[in-house]
Amino acid sequence: MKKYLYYPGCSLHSTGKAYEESMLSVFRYLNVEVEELKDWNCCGATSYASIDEVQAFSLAARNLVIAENQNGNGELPELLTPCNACYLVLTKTQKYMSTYPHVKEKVDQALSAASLHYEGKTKVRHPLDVIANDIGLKTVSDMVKKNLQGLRVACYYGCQIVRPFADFDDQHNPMTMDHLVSALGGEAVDWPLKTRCCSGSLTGTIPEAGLRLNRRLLVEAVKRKAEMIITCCPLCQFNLECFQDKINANYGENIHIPVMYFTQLMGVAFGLPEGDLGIQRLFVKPSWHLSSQKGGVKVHA
Amino acid sequence: MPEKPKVAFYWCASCGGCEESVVDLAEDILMVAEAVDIVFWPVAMDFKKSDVVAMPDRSIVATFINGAIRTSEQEEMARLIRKKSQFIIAYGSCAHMGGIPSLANQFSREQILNYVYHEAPTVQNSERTRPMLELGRNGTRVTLPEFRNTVRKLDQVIDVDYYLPGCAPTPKLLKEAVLALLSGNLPPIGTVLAPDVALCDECPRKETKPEDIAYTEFKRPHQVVTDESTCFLAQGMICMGPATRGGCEAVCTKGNMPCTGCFGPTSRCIDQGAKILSSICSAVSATNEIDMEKVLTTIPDPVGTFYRYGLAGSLLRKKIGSEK
Amino acid sequence: MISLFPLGFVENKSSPDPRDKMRKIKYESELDLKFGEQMAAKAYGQKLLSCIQCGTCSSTCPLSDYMDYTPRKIIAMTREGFRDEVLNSLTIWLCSSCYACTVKCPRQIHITDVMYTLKREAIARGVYPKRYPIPIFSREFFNIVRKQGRNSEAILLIKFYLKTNLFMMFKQAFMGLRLMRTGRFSFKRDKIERIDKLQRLLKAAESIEEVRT
Amino acid sequence: MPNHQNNGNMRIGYYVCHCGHNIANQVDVEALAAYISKLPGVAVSRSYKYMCSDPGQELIQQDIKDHGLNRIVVASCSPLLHEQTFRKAVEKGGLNPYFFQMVNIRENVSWVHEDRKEATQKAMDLSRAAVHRVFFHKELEKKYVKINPDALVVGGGIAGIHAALTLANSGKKVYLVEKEPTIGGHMAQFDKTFPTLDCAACILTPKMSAVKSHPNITLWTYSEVTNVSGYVGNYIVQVKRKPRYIDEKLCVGCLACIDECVYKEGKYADEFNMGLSKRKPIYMSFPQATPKVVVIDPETCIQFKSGKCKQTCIESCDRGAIDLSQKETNEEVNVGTIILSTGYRTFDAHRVPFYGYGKYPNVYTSLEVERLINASGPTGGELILRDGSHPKTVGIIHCVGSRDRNTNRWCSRTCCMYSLKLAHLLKEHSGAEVYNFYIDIRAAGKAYEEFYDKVLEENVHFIRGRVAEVIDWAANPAEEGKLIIRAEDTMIGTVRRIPVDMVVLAVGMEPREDAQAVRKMFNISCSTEGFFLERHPKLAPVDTFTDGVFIAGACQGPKDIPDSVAQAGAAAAQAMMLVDTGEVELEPNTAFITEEHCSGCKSCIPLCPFHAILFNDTSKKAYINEALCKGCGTCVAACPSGSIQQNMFDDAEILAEINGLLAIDNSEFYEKEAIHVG
Amino acid sequence: MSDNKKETKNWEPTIVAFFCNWCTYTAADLAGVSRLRHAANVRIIRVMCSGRVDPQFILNAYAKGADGVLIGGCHFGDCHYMEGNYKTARRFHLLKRMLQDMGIEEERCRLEWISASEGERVRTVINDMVEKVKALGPLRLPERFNEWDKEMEFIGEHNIGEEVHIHA
Repeated sequence: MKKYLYYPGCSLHSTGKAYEESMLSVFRYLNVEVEELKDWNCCGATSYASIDEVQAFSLAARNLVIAENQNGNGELPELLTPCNACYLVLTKTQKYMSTYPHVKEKVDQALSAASLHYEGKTKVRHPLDVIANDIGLKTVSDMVKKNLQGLRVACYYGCQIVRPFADFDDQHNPMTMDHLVSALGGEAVDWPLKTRCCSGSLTGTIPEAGLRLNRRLLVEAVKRKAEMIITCCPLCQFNLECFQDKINANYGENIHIPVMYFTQLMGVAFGLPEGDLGIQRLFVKPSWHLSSQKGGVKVHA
Repeated sequence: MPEKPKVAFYWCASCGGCEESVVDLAEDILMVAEAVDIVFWPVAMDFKKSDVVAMPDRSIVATFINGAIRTSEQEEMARLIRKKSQFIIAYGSCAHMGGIPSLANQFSREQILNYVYHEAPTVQNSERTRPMLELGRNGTRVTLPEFRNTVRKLDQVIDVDYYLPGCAPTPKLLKEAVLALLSGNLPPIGTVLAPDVALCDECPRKETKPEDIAYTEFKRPHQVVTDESTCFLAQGMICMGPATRGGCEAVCTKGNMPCTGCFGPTSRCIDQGAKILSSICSAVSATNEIDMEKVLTTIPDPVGTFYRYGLAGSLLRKKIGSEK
Repeated sequence: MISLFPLGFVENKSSPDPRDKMRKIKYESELDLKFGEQMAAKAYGQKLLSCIQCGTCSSTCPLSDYMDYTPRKIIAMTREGFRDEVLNSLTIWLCSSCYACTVKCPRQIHITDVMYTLKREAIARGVYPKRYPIPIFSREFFNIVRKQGRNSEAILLIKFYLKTNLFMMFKQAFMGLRLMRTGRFSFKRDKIERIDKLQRLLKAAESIEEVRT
Repeated sequence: MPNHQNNGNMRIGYYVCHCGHNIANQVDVEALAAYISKLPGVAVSRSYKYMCSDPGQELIQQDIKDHGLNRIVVASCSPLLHEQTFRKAVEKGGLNPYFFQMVNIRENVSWVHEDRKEATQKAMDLSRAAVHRVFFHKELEKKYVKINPDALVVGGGIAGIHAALTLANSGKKVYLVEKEPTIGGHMAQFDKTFPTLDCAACILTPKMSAVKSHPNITLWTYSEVTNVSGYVGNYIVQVKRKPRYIDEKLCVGCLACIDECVYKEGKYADEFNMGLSKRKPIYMSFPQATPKVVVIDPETCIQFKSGKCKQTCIESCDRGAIDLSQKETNEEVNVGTIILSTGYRTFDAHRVPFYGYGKYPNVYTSLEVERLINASGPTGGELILRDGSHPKTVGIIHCVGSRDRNTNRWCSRTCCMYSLKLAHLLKEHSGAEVYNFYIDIRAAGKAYEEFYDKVLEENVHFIRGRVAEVIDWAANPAEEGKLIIRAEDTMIGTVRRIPVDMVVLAVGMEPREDAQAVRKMFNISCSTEGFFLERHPKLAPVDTFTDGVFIAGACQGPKDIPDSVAQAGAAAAQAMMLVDTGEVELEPNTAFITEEHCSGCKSCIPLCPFHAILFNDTSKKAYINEALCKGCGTCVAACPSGSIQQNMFDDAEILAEINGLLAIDNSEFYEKEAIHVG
Repeated sequence: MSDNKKETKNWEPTIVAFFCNWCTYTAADLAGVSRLRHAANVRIIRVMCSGRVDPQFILNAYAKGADGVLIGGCHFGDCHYMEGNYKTARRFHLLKRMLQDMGIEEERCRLEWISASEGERVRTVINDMVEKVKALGPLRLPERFNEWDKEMEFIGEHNIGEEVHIHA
């Protein structure tokens, strides 16, 4: 198996810690080598582009250049980017640099000030893409130890993973995570909101708007009898999980649904210890018990 | 010697002209009298109803009934005669189509009685008497036939076998009919015993009708000095000839009067008035509504003009609203 | 009802509903006729001009209910040079960059980039709604990253609330504590090793004029 | 009363079509079939999903064989759609095709009535009427007439040119009649054509010269059709040829006469340039005019007006082609088919005074702008306005005289596209800022939307809103000296005042002023708006209700060049199809007079507009020339003695239909009508 | 008459229409294609030209139970047979007067010029006419004929020569 470089992004070192822990555990279990990108910097996220576009692209480009340099063996570097926002910013930077010569010209100019040279060889990969397409769902399925049979899971992709630059899934109706849930033995809930915006940073800045967007997602998931939501983005996970109390208080809902990273759920199915998966970091903790009839696990909030 | 065929004549609502026309046979009447045995003819011979009642059913070979059916008595007699006769011949326009009497179908019985007994300018009737159906006095009971609300042609009351059209039928047609009866060489039941071609065919004025006629005004005979040889239609007068069965020998047009339609329509038409209306109006010269109106108002009484002899036999029969 | 404008932000004091400000006649001389083309150039090509005003962007936008002008209208106004209205609008700041409009636009207009462009233009011209929380949030994010090379979420939020709404911070304090308890929130500044080099890079980038087609 | 034929052994087959759900949803077809099966004379009564399908038709044929049917009634769609289909099916089944009656229970019933019970009742009534009617159907013979292979094309615009060339190339002789001195029509006036921006003259003039030189085409310009008689396959057409005072055979188009005219400069408004330039009394519309022959306008020529001209033109012509004594001539031609391609006229912008046309010199109609930007136009293609200025801003107002109940209700279809084209060309010519004011952009042709996209990206302004007015009073200094266009920008939601230097009115397309006269002459119909009416809007778009007369181009409705050409090709193909068939089948619905019934009253004779009724002077009876009879039945209705009858529409047939419609108690009806069924 | 028509309460008029093939019948087809819903009381008979409509047909329709008759033809100048519609109009003028003389209201007989493109007009005319005829009530001539003939029933052969019934 080849080696993947790993770009955590700022969130996986704080609110999204569990994502990092579970992802690394799962990759270890799957015998995939992952090496953190040295001295990576913030991708710029959505905010940076609002202030200065050239700086925003340069920030992102620096990480891509570092990846190119870190992978000394001549192989094309593949940069594992679990955060959706980082993933979008990095892919967008690549795309624009290759599509618009003037973008590349200006970013190159900025990079050269830091003695960096951009080649554009780095392949930005999302762990979901790697698991589904490099490792393969068959392998995943074979390695399941605790079948999740009967577990109803709503897969939340968020907006930025498939829009507009990713190419590993359908922009309007992504299915990778749903297939993954099936491979783990669970049941993916048909849920039309899987790519609808969770409101991003608006929960913090304009909660009146942000929480409403958030609430719609949660209410619909519950209505469709999902027992848990899994996500592939630290901000989405944070938004969906941490505001449930507030939404309940503000809007008179009664929502208590675990929101986990897909890697956490994989870890559970693989039978990995909860501590390795950051389960203890969740606000809404799922409780598991074996379902004798189905031979799988059940989850309770 | 074999018994002579029995023949009868009867008279319903009519002017009596038809009875006269029998006499118009002139000397031929002798031939008829020779060949047949007239068993019932109220206008000429004294018979009572009881005589007819006494006759065996179908004992009369043919009865010629003229006149429309207006009263209960006429209805009653028609039925009685029907029972006693093998053939019924509707004789003349009134029996054939309702005739002039059926123009009364534009009015109700009440309107008619009211006019005749009260309103007419020549009537003086201060007690406002009306004929009564029955009057009982001193142990005697006098009855009168009922005046029906609707005038009917004969075949609206009883089955009719043949029709002799005309007001009145010509002696020629009568003679031919009698001869046919005598010979037993009879046409199909329901036949009108006259040629099935319109009058123009035999009208001496036929040649004078132009091919490109277009009416701009209609005149009534009293309004113009009629040319004695020109087609009346060409002179702007309504002549029913084109829509009327021939066979009358064009007596009217020869007498300088336009045809008024007494022979009725040909077998191919079901409503004589509608047909002549269609034909005449089609050739009105106007091409806009106002002009059409202008030309056509010169026909003041379409019903009286086009249905003079046949309102009872027309498709509409009677004015709606004149029932009561 | 909780106000959408938490800081008591009212754009035009004389008219309480900002939408009403369009209810007047507009003279061409009041417009910036070059604005449309300029923005089109900054937002990746002439596609902005090819907008057919179908409204797909507005109807697909999860936030259009909270906007003063729908995205469609922003584009129409941008094209036609309604510069002040556009740059002062809340719409551009409410865009959460979800890219839903961009992938659905039948003319393939990069609407999210248009919004970025307009945000930057508003900041550059100093006409953005200054007390509206989002530009402040962006600015704080920008500052932290420039300083550390990475973002520290806890610090960003504290700074943001300090500058906007202290009351909100107290309201959020419980969640902050929970996050800290679960090890997801830390006031430790995450800083990259070669921050000097990064800052040189950003400085260089800063001096480079904005990208145009 | 009418006589009854074949009453003794009437065996009627009745078929009701479901038409998928089209009929079956509204009409209880099973109940209908069951009801009809009980009527006297009905031997078979069925319902079937699609009667017009092959299996449907075969069903009839099989039943004719198996059940010895001798009359067929099909209740389905309009007879205008499928009567021929079923007649053919009946004929194939071995019956005379006229032993058939169709009942329209789709257009007349299921599509227009909501209540299923009512619809079913009506379908029963109509079907019963048809069953009554077929009793009286007679065996008829099909009628055929030979087709003259020559064709007439009226109107020499692009549609007429294309139709004429198509026919001529297939070996048919064509007469092309054009009213103007040259062919080319409106297209010849255009600058470039959307969406490809081909130069109109470059693609049109080769076709014009092909017409002129084609051995199969007789080209009569400056001519008009004055009378048409005859019928499909055999039309007789009178053509008036106006004198152009030039011998067409001698003139070589050197134009020396124009140079030598006593007028040194043009004095009269040049029609071809929409009055934007002046011409002399002797002129040629444009350099590529076809035929390349000058024309003298007697209205403006001094010699014709006063007789006191030096006649320098005559001297200048070394071929002696000028002949002021020319008189109008008349030609008569026999043709089998006629294609009308008489075109359109543009909306008169004076009718919307609030747009300032005729008041402000810088307000132009689109057709004027075509000439204005044309390289061979009055300004050599330079965009110089009437006041001598060059515009910096231009406003193009769409839908002038279109989509407006006050003027014309219809969409003129071409204006959006030519406005886009003019926007592009005006911007290209002058670099001006161009505003389009539109209600909707209708760019539905091939590559049209792409053209729109391109013009959008050229930063042409598109303001969705109908212009209220064009005015010249300034509300601020920036508006001084400009024309102000006031419109609501409905996309932004504000009223805007936009000052411009030039206004272009995208005028719509209208029927020509003589459309009514032309349609009467050719005996065709017009739709309400006045365009020639096609036989069927979808399935017979170039046919008319008069057999042998076809329509092409904008005389049928607003149309752009590709559509006109396509339609012209289609019309030519329809004409060729008729010609190649050699003969045409006519409906045998002619009237006839039974001689022994006719009294010779002549009532019918003046009623026939086709002079088909004649009087036999020997027998003194009228008779009908079957070849001339068109089968309207007016004389039948008017014959006072019922002696004229009509095939397919006999009194007996129609009366039976009426009686059938109204007869609720059938036994009574049959008794009364004395129809005895075996 | 079907049962529901016998009761005046639920009575629906029956209108017989004669539509010319080229204009009005085509317009009715157009109304169909355009799904223009309208009253179901009209029964259309197709003729080639309104000029074919013999006044006999109209009278016969009334006599057989029609409550109204509608004739549809081309507008003046539009006749496919050049002038058939003029003849229709002229006949109609006098016929209408004659019908009034016979007690048939003018709303029961209607002539309309409807061109092939006027599908909408077919609907308006039909709905309007149905409404007007409804307001007039049933004409039902066949029933009237029966009613008129009832006065004859009082005389039967049994009472010949006996006595005469007296009615008020």
